[in-house]
Amino acid sequence: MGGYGDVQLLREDGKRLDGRAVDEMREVEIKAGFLPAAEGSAWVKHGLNVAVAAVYGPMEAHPRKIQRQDRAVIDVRYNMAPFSTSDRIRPGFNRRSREISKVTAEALESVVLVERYPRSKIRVEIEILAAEAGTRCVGITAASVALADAGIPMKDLLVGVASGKIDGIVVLDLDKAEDNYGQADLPMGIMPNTGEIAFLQMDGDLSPEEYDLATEYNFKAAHEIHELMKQALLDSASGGDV
Amino acid sequence: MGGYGDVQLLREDGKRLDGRAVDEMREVEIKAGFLPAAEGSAWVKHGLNVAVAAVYGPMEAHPRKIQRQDRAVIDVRYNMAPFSTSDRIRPGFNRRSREISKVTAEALESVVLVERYPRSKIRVEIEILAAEAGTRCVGITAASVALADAGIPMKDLLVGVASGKIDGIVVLDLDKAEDNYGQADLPMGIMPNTGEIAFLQMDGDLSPEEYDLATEYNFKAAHEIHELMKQALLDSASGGDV
Amino acid sequence: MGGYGDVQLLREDGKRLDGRAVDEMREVEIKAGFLPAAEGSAWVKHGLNVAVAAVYGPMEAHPRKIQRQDRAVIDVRYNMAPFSTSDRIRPGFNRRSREISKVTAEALESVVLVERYPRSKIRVEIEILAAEAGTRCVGITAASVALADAGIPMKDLLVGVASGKIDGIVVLDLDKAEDNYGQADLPMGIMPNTGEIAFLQMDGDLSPEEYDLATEYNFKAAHEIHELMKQALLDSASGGDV
Amino acid sequence: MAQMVPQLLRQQLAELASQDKRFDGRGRWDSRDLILETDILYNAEGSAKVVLGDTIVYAGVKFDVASPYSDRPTQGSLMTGAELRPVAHRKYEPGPPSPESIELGRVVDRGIRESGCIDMEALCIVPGEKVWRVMLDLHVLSDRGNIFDACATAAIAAMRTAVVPAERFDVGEDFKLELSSTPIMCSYQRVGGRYVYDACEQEEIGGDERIHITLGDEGHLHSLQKGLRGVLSPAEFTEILAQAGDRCAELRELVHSKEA
Amino acid sequence: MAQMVPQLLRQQLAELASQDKRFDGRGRWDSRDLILETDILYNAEGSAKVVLGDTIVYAGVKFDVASPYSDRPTQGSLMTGAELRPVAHRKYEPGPPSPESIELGRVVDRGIRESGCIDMEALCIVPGEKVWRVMLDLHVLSDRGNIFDACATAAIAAMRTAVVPAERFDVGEDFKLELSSTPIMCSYQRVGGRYVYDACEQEEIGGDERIHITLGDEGHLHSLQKGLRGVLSPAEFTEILAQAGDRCAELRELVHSKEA
Amino acid sequence: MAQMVPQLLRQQLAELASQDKRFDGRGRWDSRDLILETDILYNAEGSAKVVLGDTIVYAGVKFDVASPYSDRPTQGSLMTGAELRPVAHRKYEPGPPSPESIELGRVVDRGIRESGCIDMEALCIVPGEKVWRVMLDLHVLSDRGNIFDACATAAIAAMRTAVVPAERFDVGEDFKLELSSTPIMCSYQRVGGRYVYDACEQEEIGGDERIHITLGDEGHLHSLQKGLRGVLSPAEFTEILAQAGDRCAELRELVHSKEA
Repeated sequence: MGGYGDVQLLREDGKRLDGRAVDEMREVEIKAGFLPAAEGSAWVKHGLNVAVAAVYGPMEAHPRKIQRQDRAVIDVRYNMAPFSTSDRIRPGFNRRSREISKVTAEALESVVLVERYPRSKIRVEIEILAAEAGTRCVGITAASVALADAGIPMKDLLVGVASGKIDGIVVLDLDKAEDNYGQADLPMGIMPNTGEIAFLQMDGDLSPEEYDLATEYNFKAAHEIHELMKQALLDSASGGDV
Repeated sequence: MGGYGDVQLLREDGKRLDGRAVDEMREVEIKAGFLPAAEGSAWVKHGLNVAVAAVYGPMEAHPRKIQRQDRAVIDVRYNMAPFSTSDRIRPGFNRRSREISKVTAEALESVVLVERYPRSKIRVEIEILAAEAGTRCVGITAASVALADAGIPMKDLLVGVASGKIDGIVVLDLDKAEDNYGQADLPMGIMPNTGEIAFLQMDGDLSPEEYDLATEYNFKAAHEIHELMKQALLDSASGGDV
Repeated sequence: MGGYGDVQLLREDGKRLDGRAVDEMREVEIKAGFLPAAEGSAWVKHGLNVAVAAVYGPMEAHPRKIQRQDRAVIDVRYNMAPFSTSDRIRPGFNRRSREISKVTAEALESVVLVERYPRSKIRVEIEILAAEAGTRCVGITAASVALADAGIPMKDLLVGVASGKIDGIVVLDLDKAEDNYGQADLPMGIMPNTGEIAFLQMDGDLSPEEYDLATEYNFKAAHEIHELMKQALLDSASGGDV
Repeated sequence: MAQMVPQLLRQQLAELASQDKRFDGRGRWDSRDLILETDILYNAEGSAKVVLGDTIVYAGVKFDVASPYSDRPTQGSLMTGAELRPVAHRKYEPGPPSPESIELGRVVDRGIRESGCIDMEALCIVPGEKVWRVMLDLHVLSDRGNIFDACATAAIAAMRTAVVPAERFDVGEDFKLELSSTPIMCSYQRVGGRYVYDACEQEEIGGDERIHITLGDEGHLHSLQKGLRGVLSPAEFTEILAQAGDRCAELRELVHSKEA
Repeated sequence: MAQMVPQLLRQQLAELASQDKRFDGRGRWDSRDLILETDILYNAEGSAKVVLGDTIVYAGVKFDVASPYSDRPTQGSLMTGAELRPVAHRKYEPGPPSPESIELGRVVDRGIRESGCIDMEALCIVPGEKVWRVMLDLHVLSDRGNIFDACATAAIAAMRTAVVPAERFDVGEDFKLELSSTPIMCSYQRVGGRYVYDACEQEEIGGDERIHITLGDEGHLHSLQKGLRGVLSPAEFTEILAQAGDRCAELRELVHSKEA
Repeated sequence: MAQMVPQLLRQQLAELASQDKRFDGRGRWDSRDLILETDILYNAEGSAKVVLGDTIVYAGVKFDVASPYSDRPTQGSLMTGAELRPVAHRKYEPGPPSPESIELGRVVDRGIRESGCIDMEALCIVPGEKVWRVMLDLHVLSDRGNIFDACATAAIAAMRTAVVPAERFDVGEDFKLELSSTPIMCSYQRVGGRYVYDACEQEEIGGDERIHITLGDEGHLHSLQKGLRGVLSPAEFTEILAQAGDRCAELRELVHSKEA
């Protein structure tokens, strides 16, 4: 979070620079079943972000030491393509992508019925092809759809959403400029049916009251995206072409 | 390939800067059985290039996942010694040496009777001690002799040779300057007895007709080197000292 | 060893810059059983050096290929904390720490009764928290106490000590300045009861006679430190708090 | 088989929770004893040791002179590293940084960085050319639970007592690294179905998800992180956030008391 | 056991070949459908997507400002990376670049570089000091055979539609990356004993060696590569080279049609 | 099982030792034949090959121009690398440098460096800006025992015949690298309970600890290293030190004889 204050992000009419209201999210487009070689897959465009997810498995977990007797482990790789950002990213994992992969895997393990697949592994590959703030959330959404597309049973579809703070005001779904010059970011992975949170990070500065409002915005957006996810899965099941 | 054109590589008498004719190769010297610790080995001097190859195996292929039920795998490491080039090379594999190792291994797997050793591995170590253009070909020649010296059965001895183009003319066996300032390089691994090609790369600019002439030169040179290889193996078998 | 000669390290009264006599070592303080999570541990302050050692095992040696049929292997990691030196050290092994780890492990394998634990592994972790010359010796002392604290049987307690040469004079236990500007360093791992040497390195310039005197100093110091080691183990056994 | 034992432990922890008890007898929001020492390591420009029950960690601060980032020519920088080295527990193996150690370092880093307590402009030496880089390293020596809070406490204490070694780098006189506030982390783990503060090793083994909250002087949130498998409700978060407010204030006072 | 299945597949492919048929019904020199899109990725300065049957790849071009090599002070440079990441197929594992991915990147790179289509002098900003570095990255998302041709086609299309972002780097106005020609790769694999064009996944599993040919606008060879186990005769090469001439011309036209 | 064979070998070696014999018939302090050649590699600025029995090693010296260390602005530097690559023996595996290869490189390096034979000041080009960096690489091609002495001998011979390629770097005329002395390493291993010089492969497999001694022209010690499991007494060290004095003098003469 920059919090510079020398860039004004809210217009005089209370709208944001791209014309959105404070509680309005960017446009979201979702396709299920995008990658023929994968067992389940999804393509999500969220604003200018593009994320693709592929699912392989359940398969035998190896090396043996990662096996769990009583459940499947989920192996997530969150990866930004070298050309996905303004400055090219060197291929290979970095500390940021390893941390996101870890907490995303733990979030997905909280919603997938992992007890059904003891000693096995489910591979979830998240590839960010274009990044414009909020990629970890877009990746979570894509991963959920890909898991459902692969027929893996889940308690609920997990939806990735974020709110933040710009010019001291809580807003939903920060874009690139808002992320660079805003004062807080609160990404969440929300289970819309149960109302629970499976993914939670935050940085910047939020009072407890601001946190509550940002959470409220996140839940609202999660329900909207949830509808799109379900529709994409329906379209895919009915043979909608990609 | 540089293709600069500002360096003249052919003399007025049609000879090359070192006095060779266009279809004349550099001097080649070969010894088999050079390294006491190896099961088969060879030393090849080709122009100013010096390559050494050692063979170990057949041995059990591990890790298990590289095993093939129906044949041996050949594990090649092509490596340039740090002091083999004008600028010191950092030890350890780089992208170039990994690619050369891969295609060299595949070429050798095409001539060795790998079906005789299911589930096993043959290690071929190629070390370039001095480099003066054409090292991958010299390495292939050395590896073949080392395999034969180790008693590994082969369909044919594989010979590494290259032709190229300088000042717009096809020539055999580029040296360092010709490689730097020439317009094309066509390295091949040739089986002189069967007339087949097991190794093939090329870069630069060749018309189909030029390709044919370069190939013709390569086959001619392969037969010449083949004689030296056979002689080295004979000398070694008859107890010729190293 | 710098050996510059432009820094005077001995005062006119024959004492060293910190007031020590030539055969006087820095102050040493030892605690056994310092780390609750380890099976054996020690904390050693030697001058301004601080080293901590932890012992885990004996445990099954894996991967299998490191196993020895007839004895345990000792796996030592000597590591300098990033903040232990004047310039921060990048985390992860470097060539120096790998070499020290290797020869320290071999020294400890010479004193531990490794034959009692065939096919097993004993992990010894040496962490240097503050470095002021002589850390490999302090690490050896700490590792010995930690092994004893873990109840691992040994022929003798191994003591790490060093002598060196400054301004052409042999002295015991170089400090930082003496190490930087002196002419030789002779670190040893000594078994005080048997009078044998299990660890030996040296660099700089020593005549055979100087070597003998430095060795004599080392043995003297080893006996002094040995007493402190035994006392620390007694204190720990009698429930002395840390 | 190794996974069966945690299962029994989970049952035991659930039973204890149903009686509002904990494994080691503490109350739900109680901490183990926390001992903080500062300025204890030769060669570190700031250092602290935290003993939290049987957990022991060190934090050390070093500085060097670096080029600023081109988009922030007048700002110094902070780099935080954490190592979960094999010294700290039988379970840690040597090798490249694990996801666990990366998470630890990044969560501690964000709590400090995002609170804005470091005046990065004050770390500029020559604009566009030379700035101070603060290098904070966390070193866990004994892991018996809740290394996050132990590390975060050691980190802020080491930072608040650090001295910038300008003389050694020939760029003026040494000066104290000034921090404008004292962000404090408190971590809560679900054990036996409910959240507890400062989980011990057994509670970690038999517990579920973990929430790390970093609060600033005014009680604002500066960093949140959920780790491990499990989900929480907004109401549960509200409960632990209230607890964190009190505990952070206590720890902040302890940190201040160790500043010379 | 995993190696037995390919054996059966090999028999089946040999039988099909004896009837001049292919696994998926195509003729020997036929391609699967190839769909090319360009300029499709935010943040990439040039981008293309190729769908070749069930194979999907992306190529992206980025630029940065670098120092020239000391022996070529007035020339920019090209760097090509290829990733065969686990997203693309169950068979790909995470880890450092495999020999397969290195070969892919290097063969695509050589085809473009050796054709001489990039005017490296035009990428000089300040001689001896600053030049443009072109960074071409190939990203395979779904591998169902012949990723080499899919990547090479995406690569040249992305390059030919790339814009050098000079404004963002404060070195003048943005300008189109000019390519003087359009090198195209065609790959042939021995399947059932004879060469076919554009092998699908099953043909790759049950096939032998593979020949990659890159031809320039005039039909000259710019790059050759033989991969995998197997040998070929000069006459066989002559046959596929003739086929490649025709197919490269078709693909060249497709690439040109996607330039705005 | 693989560990049983050494056990039998150890018994055999102990028996031989009790009769004052060695595995290959040599006397206790005898060396195998040592053949030294210098200036044998195109592209290396100094090179040497040592054949010691069936052990074969090469050493090569390269130079480049680097910035000096800030605390030694007028001094060049030496960097020594050693590779125990899989070419040299069935037992060596590919991968990052092993502890064995690191030890080899560092022990050879220390012997040369600590003798003070290199005038680092003579390697200064522009104080504080440019100095020569000497890069010595040891390459073991066939390991049949005692690679330390083979490498150390090749190293000093390559160094003493090296020419600094100043012309290629445009910093004046080529000049010989001047070494003021000739440090020589001799290695002793405990075999069958007593020390022998120049252990062969079988003696290494069935032997114990190993002592590496580097002596300068005046017989002073410049480097010591004990490797492998085992202990020694001060008296034993005195015995091998005396032997080393004689052998080092012989080898020094051999090295000098190969200087053009």
